[in-house]
Amino acid sequence: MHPLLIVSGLTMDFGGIRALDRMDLRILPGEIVALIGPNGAGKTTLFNCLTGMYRPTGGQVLLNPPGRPQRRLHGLSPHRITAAGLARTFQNIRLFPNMTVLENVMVGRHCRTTAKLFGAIFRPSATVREERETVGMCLALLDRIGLIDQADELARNLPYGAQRRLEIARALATGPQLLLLDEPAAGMNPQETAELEALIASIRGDGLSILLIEHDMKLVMRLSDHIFAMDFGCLIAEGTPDEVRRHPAVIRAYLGEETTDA
Amino acid sequence: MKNLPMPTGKDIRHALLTGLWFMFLTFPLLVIKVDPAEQSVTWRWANLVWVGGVSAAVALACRLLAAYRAARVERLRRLPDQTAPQPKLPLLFRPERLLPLGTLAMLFFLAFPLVFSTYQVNIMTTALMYVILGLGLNIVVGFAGLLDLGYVAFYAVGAYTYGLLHLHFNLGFWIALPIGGLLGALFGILLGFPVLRLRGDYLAIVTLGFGEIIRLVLENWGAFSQGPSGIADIPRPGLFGLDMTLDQSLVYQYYLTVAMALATVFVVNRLRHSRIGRAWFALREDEIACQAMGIDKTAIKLTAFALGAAWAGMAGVLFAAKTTFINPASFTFLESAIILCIVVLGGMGSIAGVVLAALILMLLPEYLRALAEYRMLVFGAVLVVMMIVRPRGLMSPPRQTYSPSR
Amino acid sequence: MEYFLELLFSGLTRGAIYALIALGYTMVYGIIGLINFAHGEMYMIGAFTALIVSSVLSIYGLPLPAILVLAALAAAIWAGAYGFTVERLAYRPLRDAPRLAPLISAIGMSIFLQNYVLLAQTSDFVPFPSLVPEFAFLEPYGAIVDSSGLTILAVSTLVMTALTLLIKFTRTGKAMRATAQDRKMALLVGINVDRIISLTFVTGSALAAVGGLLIASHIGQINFAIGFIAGIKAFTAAVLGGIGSIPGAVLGSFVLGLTEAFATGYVSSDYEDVFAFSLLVLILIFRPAGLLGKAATEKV
Amino acid sequence: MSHAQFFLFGLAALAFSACVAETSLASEPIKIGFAGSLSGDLAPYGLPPLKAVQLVVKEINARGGIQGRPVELLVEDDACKPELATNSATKLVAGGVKAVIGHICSGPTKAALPIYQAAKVLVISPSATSSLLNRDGEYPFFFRTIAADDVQAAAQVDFALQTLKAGKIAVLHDKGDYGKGLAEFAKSLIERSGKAQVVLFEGITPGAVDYSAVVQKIKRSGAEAVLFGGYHPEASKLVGQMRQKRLATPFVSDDGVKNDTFIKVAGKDAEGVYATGPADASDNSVTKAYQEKFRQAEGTNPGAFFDNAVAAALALTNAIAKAGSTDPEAMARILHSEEVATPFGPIKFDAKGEPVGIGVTLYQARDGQFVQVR
Repeated sequence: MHPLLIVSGLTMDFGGIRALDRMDLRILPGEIVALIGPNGAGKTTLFNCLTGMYRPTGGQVLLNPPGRPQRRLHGLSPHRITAAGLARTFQNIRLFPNMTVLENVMVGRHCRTTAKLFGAIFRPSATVREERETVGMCLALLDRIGLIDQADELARNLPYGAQRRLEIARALATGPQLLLLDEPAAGMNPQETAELEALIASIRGDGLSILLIEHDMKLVMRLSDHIFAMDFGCLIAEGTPDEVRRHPAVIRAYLGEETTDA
Repeated sequence: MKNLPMPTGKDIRHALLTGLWFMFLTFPLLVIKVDPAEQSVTWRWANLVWVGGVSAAVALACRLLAAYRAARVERLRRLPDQTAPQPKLPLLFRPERLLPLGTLAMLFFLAFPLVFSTYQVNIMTTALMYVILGLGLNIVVGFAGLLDLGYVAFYAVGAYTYGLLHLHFNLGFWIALPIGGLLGALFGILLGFPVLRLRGDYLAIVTLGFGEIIRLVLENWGAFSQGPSGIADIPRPGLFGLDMTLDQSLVYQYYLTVAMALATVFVVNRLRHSRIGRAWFALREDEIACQAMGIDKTAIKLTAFALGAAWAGMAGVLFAAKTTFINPASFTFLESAIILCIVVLGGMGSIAGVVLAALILMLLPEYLRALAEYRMLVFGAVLVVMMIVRPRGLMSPPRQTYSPSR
Repeated sequence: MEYFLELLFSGLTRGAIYALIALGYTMVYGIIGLINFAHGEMYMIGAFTALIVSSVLSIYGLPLPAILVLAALAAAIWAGAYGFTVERLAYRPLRDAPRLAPLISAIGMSIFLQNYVLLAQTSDFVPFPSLVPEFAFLEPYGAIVDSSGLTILAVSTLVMTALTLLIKFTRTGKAMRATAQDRKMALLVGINVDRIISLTFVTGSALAAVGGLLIASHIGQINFAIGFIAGIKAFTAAVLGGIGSIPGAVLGSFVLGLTEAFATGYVSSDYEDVFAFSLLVLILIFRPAGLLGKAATEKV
Repeated sequence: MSHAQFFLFGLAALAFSACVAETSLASEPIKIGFAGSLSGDLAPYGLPPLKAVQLVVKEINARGGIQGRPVELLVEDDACKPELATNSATKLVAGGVKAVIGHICSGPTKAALPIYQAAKVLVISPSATSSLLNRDGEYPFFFRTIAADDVQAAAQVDFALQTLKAGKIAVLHDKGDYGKGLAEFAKSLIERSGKAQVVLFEGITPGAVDYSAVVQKIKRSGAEAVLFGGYHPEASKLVGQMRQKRLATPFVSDDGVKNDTFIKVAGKDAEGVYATGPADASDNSVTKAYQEKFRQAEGTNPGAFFDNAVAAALALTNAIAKAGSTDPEAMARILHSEEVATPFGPIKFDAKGEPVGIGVTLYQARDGQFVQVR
């Protein structure tokens, strides 16, 4: 199978500090891929480079949407990358706090809708239809994450776990090929984590690929098809969950130098 | 007001201390008046007594009020049924009242010239122009969250567009109106480009600088703008070439302004509930997440600047037509500040709030004339007090609901 | 060459004037992130207090140096008191309000204070005595350098150094920096945040007042509106240098002052402000956080 | 009641009361208006004229009014802003005035004139000097009791060329309507005379904290005289800094500077400064009478444009009395044809409403007051 995303030699320098060092990644369609590594390993930096928040110093990011020609993503601005099919959530939740839950999701549809000034002011039937479709689709997404009853609530009034789910729904609304989740389970209780796991699994069921940063190893091991492990900006190991779990470099990175078995 | 708490000893001591503090504070400026040339000093001790007494009384009143409120909240909290005290919306602002209230307001504005004198109509026209300006700036500040302190520049662009088009090409109001709007938008984009990277207060100061630059250029580039002596004899808007007396023309202009204001409310309201409006809100709430949602930050910022400026440009054309004379002195920073006050006081992003705030702030000084020289003093104090009493503005924007299926 | 030196001194004088006011702006901004539009009024109130006190004292026949010291002291004390009161009344209740609410409150305060002084004193310009003595040693250079300009320069340099040291090394300074960085955290580690913010306002206002005295003595006249115009320029300077940074405010002031002086000298004073504001726009385009400001890269 | 409701209610109540107050009409008195800057930073120019007009009106009413009808004065503040001036003008017109004394500044006068014109209200300004006002005589009911800018500029230039014999002249202004207009006239007059050279023509920024850069520029230009168009605050700062930098170049300014405040503020630097102004009227009995009345009422000396406003009020009331009506045509005829005794001596008005008999003279500040030079 053709990989959906090919990252090769991706490098990011901040001044003299190398945060990412020639990273190579491949993500297949429909796959859940996890990115693990200790704090400060460069996982979020990688996310930021992939989604255009940072402009990588070197290397390539290529996207192969099924049935469409390959696209170069590195060097594009964030909104173009989102339009191309990458959507993300943030480690520290970044919802639009003073907009309603529904509106948050509707913003996600921005790059898939087209109404311009004229449409906004005069509301021709095309715009009305587009709006109606947007609302319908977003309500469906809210239903899926169990927030349909809070659709008109302000996002800042939601409990923490719901905010995390809402962020995922918002990212899904952009119609991505690849969903990047930055520590979606952080701060969740076991009940919420279980719900999240089900949600992620069901998203995979839709045929999306998922790239996941997560510290909850049990969750990672259960969900992932493939794991990349990073430390100090470098890839130190990759493989199936089992392979990575046993990989000496990973153990060293997580547990320190001397320890040999986990 | 039953259960008004009795002042305790502590309250009284606090009030007395406040009084003493203000007596100290105002001592040099309010009590002593020197004439350096005559080498004479006047001591106005009476002022000191006044300040002390009034500030102590106000302090006491504020403390009692605060205590009363605290007691009421406490009482409500202890109610058996445990229902949290619903933040009750003031009667006027409940959603179901908006329609009848709006109709009533409409009728009031339509009947206004029939009831009131030309002078009152003229004042109301001015106030309505500020409604337009406030709504325009509301797009930039309230919707998109871009703090603009130089909004008056676009107002000037519009006014001079009409002034100069009339002067050189003898063009009329109705041609100048769209051109003014377009030129305003153009200048908005012109300002928007360099400031795309700037945030918050840096953006504020650059827009302030931009506003000043426009005014200074109009002031100094005499060959272009006739400098400080301005452009006179700009015609009032025409109506199919009809000849109108001054009174008729002022009333006509009033209705024109009402129509413009209505159109502005309509358009701004539509924009607010559109894909573009949501993108602005997203930009205001979180610039980074906004980009991550596939919104082109540059385009959406420029749209906000351009649209906001377009309204200022059209308001400028109206202004030129109304005063028939323009010079750069009308477009100072203070004007930008007042328009910003309208937006913030109204409640950022709230259309009804902005309309109300514009009417209050513009009509207040007019009706405060009774206070004569204390007018601006009171105006300043009112701004401070209103902000403290309602820091989120007079009205908060209504929560948008889209629930056709349910 | 002499012309150049003349313009240089003239620009430095202007810069030093702006710096005295800009320091207060930058301190307040640094600590609570508020553009304190009423800060210019502190400068104006300081100048008026100094005028009143010095006139009364001179009627009682005190010698000039004593008058200068007492007037400066009185100006600093009362302006400080006004700064304290304004913060308590108009800003403290709004500390957790939306960001623009205190800004509007500040604009209202500025209008209020201007009209207060107008009503309490006069709407007209009043002459301000030359409180700074003529230095005899400057006599040979009189065409280029004047003693009041030199005093302003010296005082602003001194004040900047003192402030920088204060903020770097004293306990209070550290508390100020902590409050500026993270108010909640500062509160948690036991800093009396209210007191620190009050102190910042008092210090900033007192500085502006001393500036008011020196500047008024330099230009020889004051009225109730001087604070607003000077305040806007000083604010521009503070932003130019990187708002929140004390050396930045001083650098920005000198850059602004020199630009204006050279623009007037070599181009035309018609466009001095256009030059000043264009420079501001240009610098911010290339350095979006000002000359010495730290570019706050938001963590994603 | 919430706050917002309170405001709404208050506004409505105010609007209502204002409306009621206005509709109560009294047909008896002759209504005349006064409009000018009564607040803001230009208030010092508007308040003395108001006092002057009030004095004249009080006196006339004490004598039993004009032909038995009392004179009622309606006062409006335009803060010297054109946009407010149109409001003031409509309010006066709506209030039924037949004539207006005002406005104080040229810009607002320009903005308000069309409104008065449409309502056929006669206007006499005591202080609007712009030469662009009524240049083509388009406002037949506009008059003023002050010499226009071009007359003043001519006097300044004449003095600089003839008396000071300056070959190089620096012309400065405050970028304002009044100052720049004056400076531009002066510049073109100097250039046309061919006798001197304008070595510097610049606007200084009002309210700036320091003018030393401009002063150095004047010095470098080698100017033998400085002509300044503008008001006294900038003039006193400029002169002060010139003298501080040891620049003794003669300083010639205008009406906006020729007042006691300038001398008070500039102190010893004011000595030797020249300024143009209306011919000295301090010996005139009318002047003395009104100035004395003002002193009795207020305890201070009258300020700027006081005499001009007295002249305007006297001319207007005289015209109403002689015409026997408040018909603008009739009043204008009297103003054009009959001389009236004013603080400046007998004056009347030419076809464009310019005063005949109010000339411009040069003054110099000596020992703390302006004295006539020639």
